[in-house]
Amino acid sequence: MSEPLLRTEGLTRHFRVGKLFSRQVLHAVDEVNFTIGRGEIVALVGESGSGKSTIARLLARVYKPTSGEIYFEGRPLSSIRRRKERLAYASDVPMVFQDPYSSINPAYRVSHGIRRALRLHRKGLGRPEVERLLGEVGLVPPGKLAGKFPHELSGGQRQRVGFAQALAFSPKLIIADEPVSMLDVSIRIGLLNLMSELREREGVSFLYITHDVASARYIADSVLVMYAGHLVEEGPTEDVIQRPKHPYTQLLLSAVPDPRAPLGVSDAADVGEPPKVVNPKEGCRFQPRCPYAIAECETVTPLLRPLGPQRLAACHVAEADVGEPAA
Amino acid sequence: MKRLMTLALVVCLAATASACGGSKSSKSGGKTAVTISNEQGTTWSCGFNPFNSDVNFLSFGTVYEELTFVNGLKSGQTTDWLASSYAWSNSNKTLTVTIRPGVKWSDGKPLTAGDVLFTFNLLKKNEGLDLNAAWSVLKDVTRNGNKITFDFKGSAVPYFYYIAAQTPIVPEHIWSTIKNPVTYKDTHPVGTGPFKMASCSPQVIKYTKNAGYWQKGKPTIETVYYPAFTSNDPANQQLASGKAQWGSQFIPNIKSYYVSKSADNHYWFPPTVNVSIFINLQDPILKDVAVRKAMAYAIDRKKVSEIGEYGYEPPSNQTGIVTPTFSSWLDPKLAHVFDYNPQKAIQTLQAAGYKKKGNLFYTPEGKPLSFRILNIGGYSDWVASVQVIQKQLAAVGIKITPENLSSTTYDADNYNGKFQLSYNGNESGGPAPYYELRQVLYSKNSAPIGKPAATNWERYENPATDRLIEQYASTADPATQHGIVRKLEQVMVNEVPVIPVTEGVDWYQYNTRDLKGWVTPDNPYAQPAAYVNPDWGVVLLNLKPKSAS
Amino acid sequence: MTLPSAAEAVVEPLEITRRPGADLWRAVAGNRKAVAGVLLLAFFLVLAIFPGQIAPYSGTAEDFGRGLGPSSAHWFGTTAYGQDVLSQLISGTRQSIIIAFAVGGLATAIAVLVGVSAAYLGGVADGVLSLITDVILVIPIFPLIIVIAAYERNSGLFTLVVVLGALGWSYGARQLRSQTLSLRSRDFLEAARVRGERRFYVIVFEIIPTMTSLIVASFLGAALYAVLFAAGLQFIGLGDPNSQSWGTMLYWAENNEALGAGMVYWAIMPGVCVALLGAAFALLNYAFDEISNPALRLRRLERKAAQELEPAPAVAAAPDSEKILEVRGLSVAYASDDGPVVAVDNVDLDLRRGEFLGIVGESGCGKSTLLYAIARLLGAPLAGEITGGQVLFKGRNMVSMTERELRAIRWREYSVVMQSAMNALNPVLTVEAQMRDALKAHSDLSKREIEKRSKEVLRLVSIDPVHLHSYPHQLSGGMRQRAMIAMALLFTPDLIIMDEPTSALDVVAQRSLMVQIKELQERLGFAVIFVTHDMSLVSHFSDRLLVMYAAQVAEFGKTRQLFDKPLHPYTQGLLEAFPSIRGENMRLVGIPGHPPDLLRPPAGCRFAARCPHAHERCAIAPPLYDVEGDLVRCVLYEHDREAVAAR
Amino acid sequence: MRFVLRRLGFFVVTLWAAITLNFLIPRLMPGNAALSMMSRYKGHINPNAMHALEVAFGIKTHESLVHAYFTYIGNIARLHFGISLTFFPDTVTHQVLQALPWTLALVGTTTILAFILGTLIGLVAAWRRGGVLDGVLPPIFVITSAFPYFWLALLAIWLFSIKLGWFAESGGYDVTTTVAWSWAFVSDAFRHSVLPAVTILVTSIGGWILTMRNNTITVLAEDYVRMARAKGLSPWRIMWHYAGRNAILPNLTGFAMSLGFVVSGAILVEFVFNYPGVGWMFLQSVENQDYALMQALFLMITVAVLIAILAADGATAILDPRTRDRS
Repeated sequence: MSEPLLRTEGLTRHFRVGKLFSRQVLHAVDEVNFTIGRGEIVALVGESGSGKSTIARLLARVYKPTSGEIYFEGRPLSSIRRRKERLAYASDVPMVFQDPYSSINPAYRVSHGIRRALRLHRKGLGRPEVERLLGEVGLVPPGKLAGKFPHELSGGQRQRVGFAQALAFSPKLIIADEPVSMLDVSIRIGLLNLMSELREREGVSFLYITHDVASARYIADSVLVMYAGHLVEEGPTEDVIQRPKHPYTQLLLSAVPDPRAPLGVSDAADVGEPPKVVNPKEGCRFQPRCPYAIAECETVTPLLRPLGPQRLAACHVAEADVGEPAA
Repeated sequence: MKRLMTLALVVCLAATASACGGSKSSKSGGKTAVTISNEQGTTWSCGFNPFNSDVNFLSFGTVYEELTFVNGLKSGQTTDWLASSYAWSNSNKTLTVTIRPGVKWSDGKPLTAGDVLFTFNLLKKNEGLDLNAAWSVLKDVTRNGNKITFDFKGSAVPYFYYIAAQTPIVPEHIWSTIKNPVTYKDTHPVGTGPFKMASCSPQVIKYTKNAGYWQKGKPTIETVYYPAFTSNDPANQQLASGKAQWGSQFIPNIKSYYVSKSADNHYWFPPTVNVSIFINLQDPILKDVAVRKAMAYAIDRKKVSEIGEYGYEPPSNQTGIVTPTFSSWLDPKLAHVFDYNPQKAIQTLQAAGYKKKGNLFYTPEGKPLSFRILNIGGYSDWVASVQVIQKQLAAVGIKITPENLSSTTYDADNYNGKFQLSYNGNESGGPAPYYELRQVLYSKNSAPIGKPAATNWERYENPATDRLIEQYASTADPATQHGIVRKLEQVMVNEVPVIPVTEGVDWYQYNTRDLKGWVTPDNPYAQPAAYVNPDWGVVLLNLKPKSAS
Repeated sequence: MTLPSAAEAVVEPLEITRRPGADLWRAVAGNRKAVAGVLLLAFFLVLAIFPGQIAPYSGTAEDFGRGLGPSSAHWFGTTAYGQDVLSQLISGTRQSIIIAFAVGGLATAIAVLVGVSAAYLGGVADGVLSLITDVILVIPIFPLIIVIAAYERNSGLFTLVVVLGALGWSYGARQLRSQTLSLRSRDFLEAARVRGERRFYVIVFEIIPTMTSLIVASFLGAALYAVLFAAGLQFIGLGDPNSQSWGTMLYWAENNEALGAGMVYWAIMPGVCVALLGAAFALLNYAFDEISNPALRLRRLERKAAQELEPAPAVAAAPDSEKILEVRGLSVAYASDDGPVVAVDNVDLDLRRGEFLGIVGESGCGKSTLLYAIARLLGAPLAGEITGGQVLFKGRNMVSMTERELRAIRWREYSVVMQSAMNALNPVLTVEAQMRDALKAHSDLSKREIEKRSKEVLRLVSIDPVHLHSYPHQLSGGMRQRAMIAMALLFTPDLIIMDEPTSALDVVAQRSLMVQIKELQERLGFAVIFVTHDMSLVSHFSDRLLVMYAAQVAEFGKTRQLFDKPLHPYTQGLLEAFPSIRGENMRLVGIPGHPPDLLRPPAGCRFAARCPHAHERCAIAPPLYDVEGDLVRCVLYEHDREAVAAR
Repeated sequence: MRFVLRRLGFFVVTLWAAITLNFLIPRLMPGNAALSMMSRYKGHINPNAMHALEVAFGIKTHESLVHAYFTYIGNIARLHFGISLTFFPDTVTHQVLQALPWTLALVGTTTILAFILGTLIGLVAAWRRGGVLDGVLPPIFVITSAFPYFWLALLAIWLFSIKLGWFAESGGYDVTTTVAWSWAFVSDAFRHSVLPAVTILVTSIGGWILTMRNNTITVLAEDYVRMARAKGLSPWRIMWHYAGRNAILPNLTGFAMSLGFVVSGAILVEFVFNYPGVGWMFLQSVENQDYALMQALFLMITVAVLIAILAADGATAILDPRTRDRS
């Protein structure tokens, strides 16, 4: 298999926290490995504080990794030195932000971000390209919308502008950090559909970061589940949703309200929350909440291990699919 | 909320109204009290060291006294004071004074010649106390019974003023115990004077009558209040409202502001000294006497006096003799040489080779007659005066630009000669015109540019003039003295080292409702400004309640 | 299209979602203080620019007679030097205006540079720059200026401007810094960085343009301070007494005893000018505060609307003891700049004892407003007013009750749980103090009893009672939310009104809290009105569900029935919009378009524009139809059923 | 900890900056004290007395700047401020201590009063939004706060003491009153302080009203205030503990910082009213080139503001538990 579009190797990011003399370190992201293929939509799922936004910012080069490496088309990002290279990468991997109300500069017309992106990365393209991009994300008529100010648009329209800005780079991978979570339910689907369409039409890959497992299932090819800075499970979306291996994934799925499914009040009485991972000790980070925890969980950090075709989970007790040997 | 506030205000008003009434009644009761209103720009430090230039005006004259009183308004007429007599000898190189018997310090101890001797030796030992630099001319001071003999290095007639009239005598029995008399505060001064310092706060000093004063039956004033005023305004208001009886300051619009307020309000501003344009004689253009003369012609001193000074400070004349105070010294022929004459100013400049281009005269080298003139921003009357002068000079083709400075910067520039023109004047001259002329013309009062000159800021130096000044010191004969002063007047007129513009006056306002015995033009027994010492003590000594016969 | 609704525009925290500076003129023109400020400033600007044309005489001419009173030739008399006061005032305007604008400009430029750079660069640069800012702020400026003015030769206009400007920027810098700090986390800046913009570009072209109003405020503040300080300096004689300015006039007035000598105008008028110019800046600043912070503006509904309020019936006819709450024809309107916005339009609902009623709808549909109208909690920031209808709580009409009457039943009989406990709990009081406040307001419990009860309710929501002494910020998000629910249970009320109490939580915590609420409800028997935008959330918990769309009830019926057989196209669309987690993963379409603007709602069916079944009948506003106990507002059911409500 | 350290650093640096500024200013000025003294005694002093003056004032003209700087800092550390030239031979300390009570009593009290009153009015105005108080007071005081202080003072003197004779026009007390803790003196001093106090109040209260009003309006929009209403708390309790306490927090530091401005105001107050405090004393020290006094006053003002800020920090910590945890 050829080199994937993007690959991380032991990606780790720590933050110093607390007071001046304390040596407290928050392990936001620890030893995370994943790959994103060309034209693939990968969902990164987890609760707030699990480290998924940190990964987005590591990929966008907002943060530098504490250790580990990100390879984009086989090239390590740490080798980027010059502004030109930085711009080239920025253009290949743009980002769409969570809050459409804060991701567009209110002082400018909505076309501002697109124009700037074009100016920086695709010189010589003018208004026609701006309008094409706006049309591409379903903002019609583009000519009229380009001249509006952000406060004149609805949330859904703004988020479409966010996608148009990303598209302006003619990107290879768009990092979409919770792009629909602030939007009304009735509007969400439209944007999820837009992502699928863009993948089809433009061949762009997406890293779709979300806490909404259902929406991940809706569009993603594969899913990564994060808990407390660790990647705890990964695999093809449908497979993971139907047969979750990691107890956390199971908990997460059971918590999703689904009006179409029968009521199961009894199955979730968990009151725990994902911990802030400050100066962590060895051991499974989900162990305190885990109904299946064994002694080993307290002392040995489980590593991702294969539990089925393309299925990985970091759990001591999770069992491999019956009849399907670990690959 | 609103109601509460209104209520508070009402209560407040009621309280103050009663307080106000109370203070008024107490005021009318104290008829033998005098309140002085004289803006000093400071609060009292409650030090009374008579050798401290900063506070001596608060003790010298009232608490401490001099050997002989010299009246500056009567060309130096002397009155025996702590000395009952004095005599010059040894071709005016030796002065002998006899100390008055029966004088007591306010603590009851008698005044002796020993105290006088001690006082002068104190000055010798402590240069910082010798504000009049007595020991720069003195050789020796000795005592012989109740006589004190001053031996001078040379003839020293004019120095009599400093030795006998300007040196306060302090009690040996107190001052001999003081370790450092220079930094001695003297919070409870013991003197021979008519008043005792009764209490002092930063805001007001209260003097009370010295019951055992040596001039029998005096003083008749029981109490003197000397409040500290940090600005002119409130001091003027005190006078206008009649709360203060004796004022010593500039009051603008005095007729409407003060005199019209009461028939008992009067003022008299006796001139004592000149306010002049000092001309830097080392300036390449200004050292040409023609330019200076042209300026002297071009200034309408009368108008400056009227507009800038409300007419309070009369116009000067170029001789430097202050009239009418020293009119007897004035050479009438010289007095009008530089009367206002703009035509003559222009002619003078043209004759000296200056060319007028546009509105301005230029030197033959092509430099404009454009000068900066220093002034003090805080002296509004001076600022206004210079504005008038500016217009008058502009009319003949000389441009001056005022530079209004803070007094410190201004002084530093004046002393160091860093100016072209400067509107300036000595606060006082002396009991005769000689003193001011010496300040302005004597080369020993000058210094190189960059070094502080004491009073000769324009840097005038002429050996012939110096000789005249020194000659004066050796004669006590009035006729000879007058002759020398007339020659100095000629120097002033011929060389125009400075241009006297207006005459500085003693600011003096007085209220005759309850008090009589004030200094008046008819009876100028002392300089009447409260800030002139020791004269203010003499004034207080002569005040009487009107009810007294 | 504007924001989801005008109602929400009111609660927006900062100007950030609207374009700063946009509609500035409109905003200024609509603000009386701003208009006064602008007019005053314009007046002085004209005087400053054309003094020669306006002034009757030259300001320096001295030939009019000294100290004259006002006359037709000299409106404000003459000075002690015989100058015309009016002409002096006019020619003195220029200097004050120059000082104001030059100092304002200089100080603002420095403030922007320092404040924005400090916040944006962060780290050491921020440390150093903020330190300098604070030091300059602390060092007493006026004394320093006095010192400098006293010793600077020719302390003329230039010196004055430089010194005032160089020392007067710190306050603005501080504010700009904190504003930039709050902007720093804004995604559009990160977007700019991610796209590869240079730092300089980000500061100058991305940050600064968004802070127009603060920069204007900083300018106005500095200008005001410059005018006052300069006048003060000139007044005490530290300016150039030859210059023509108001401060100099005051200096001359003071030195010539203008007031004492009766030349009153000479002393008063320059001060009036300084005060008026200062007032112009102060008013503009005041107005700008209001313009940039909409919360400060007080909008009033037309009184007419309130007069339509129906008189409350004495007692509701035969109150149904089972019905704890009956809402009849409730309408709520907000005042907005463009007119009243009806956020709740003629809503009826009822609630039985122990029932769990869900209210769902998109943001801006009026569901929260309905909730707060029922609880009688409308007021800032939701400055809405009930314009009609009744809220019968246990038979009493809450709409006509006074605050005092309401206070008696609040919390004892019904309590409220809000969306974010972080905001709903007072940050400066402990949980215990806040519980005590509630208990003391409605009971005479002793100290010990209060503590006992507080611990009890915390245990009910499985919080360790040690947290009683914690401040809200010390608790985790889930705990805060549960603490708030505990607080609502203090008196075991009959009704708890919940406004999206779980939406700030993660999905797992959300689930567990919902389960807990349901358990408590079953155990304690209180009724719940639960508002949420996520209808799947309440699918298993609520007995009945009310779907709101554009301020109206769209559908109201039993939860299961509604999920199984949604009637209203909007409900159908909503259900279609949820990707399923367990069912078939099919392609969904959602609901196209967006809700109507409530300021100008469409005349007919409000959903018509987005409705796949729309036809011409939808041009007439449909009433509610009763379809097998399920109420639905759609013309599709017109032939089957009879309308239950007029519209 | 970090917070405390930062604060401490701020104090040290500010103090150092003030001290150094203090040191430099007089040295950048022309002339020296002896010249200055001579100017006050024009002609009264024989030219040769110059040297005597220099001796008396202990003026050292030949000292290196660095040496002088360290001597100066050493003296300040030991609170030796030297001898005042204006009040020679009195010490600066003594003079300042004499003037300080007047300023503290007048300006200090008035400022605190203005803060308290302004805050109360602001709170009530916001609470009774749109009421009479809210409609009248804030706009009026916003305009009065733009008045030049000295001018208002002049008008007040003219109207209330010259024309109406209600109040004393100048000074701290009547010159015929004995300074003592007697009713006569205290009432007299109070009578003299009414006009200056009212003028300070009128010109400074507007800012407090406005900021407090705006803060309160913002706070009133907070959920916790609505929650307090929902709880049925008494309006009194809500106004103080829920609205007021939160709204005042941002004002505390502002108040401390404003003290510097207050002292600035005091200079003009005391100038116009001839009030025997430190404000005019400062003006005088500047005029007389009394470095020692000027430096001490300048330093005192700075330190006073710093102490006020410290107090404000303390008050904030007491009122706001969040800052406590942060520090």
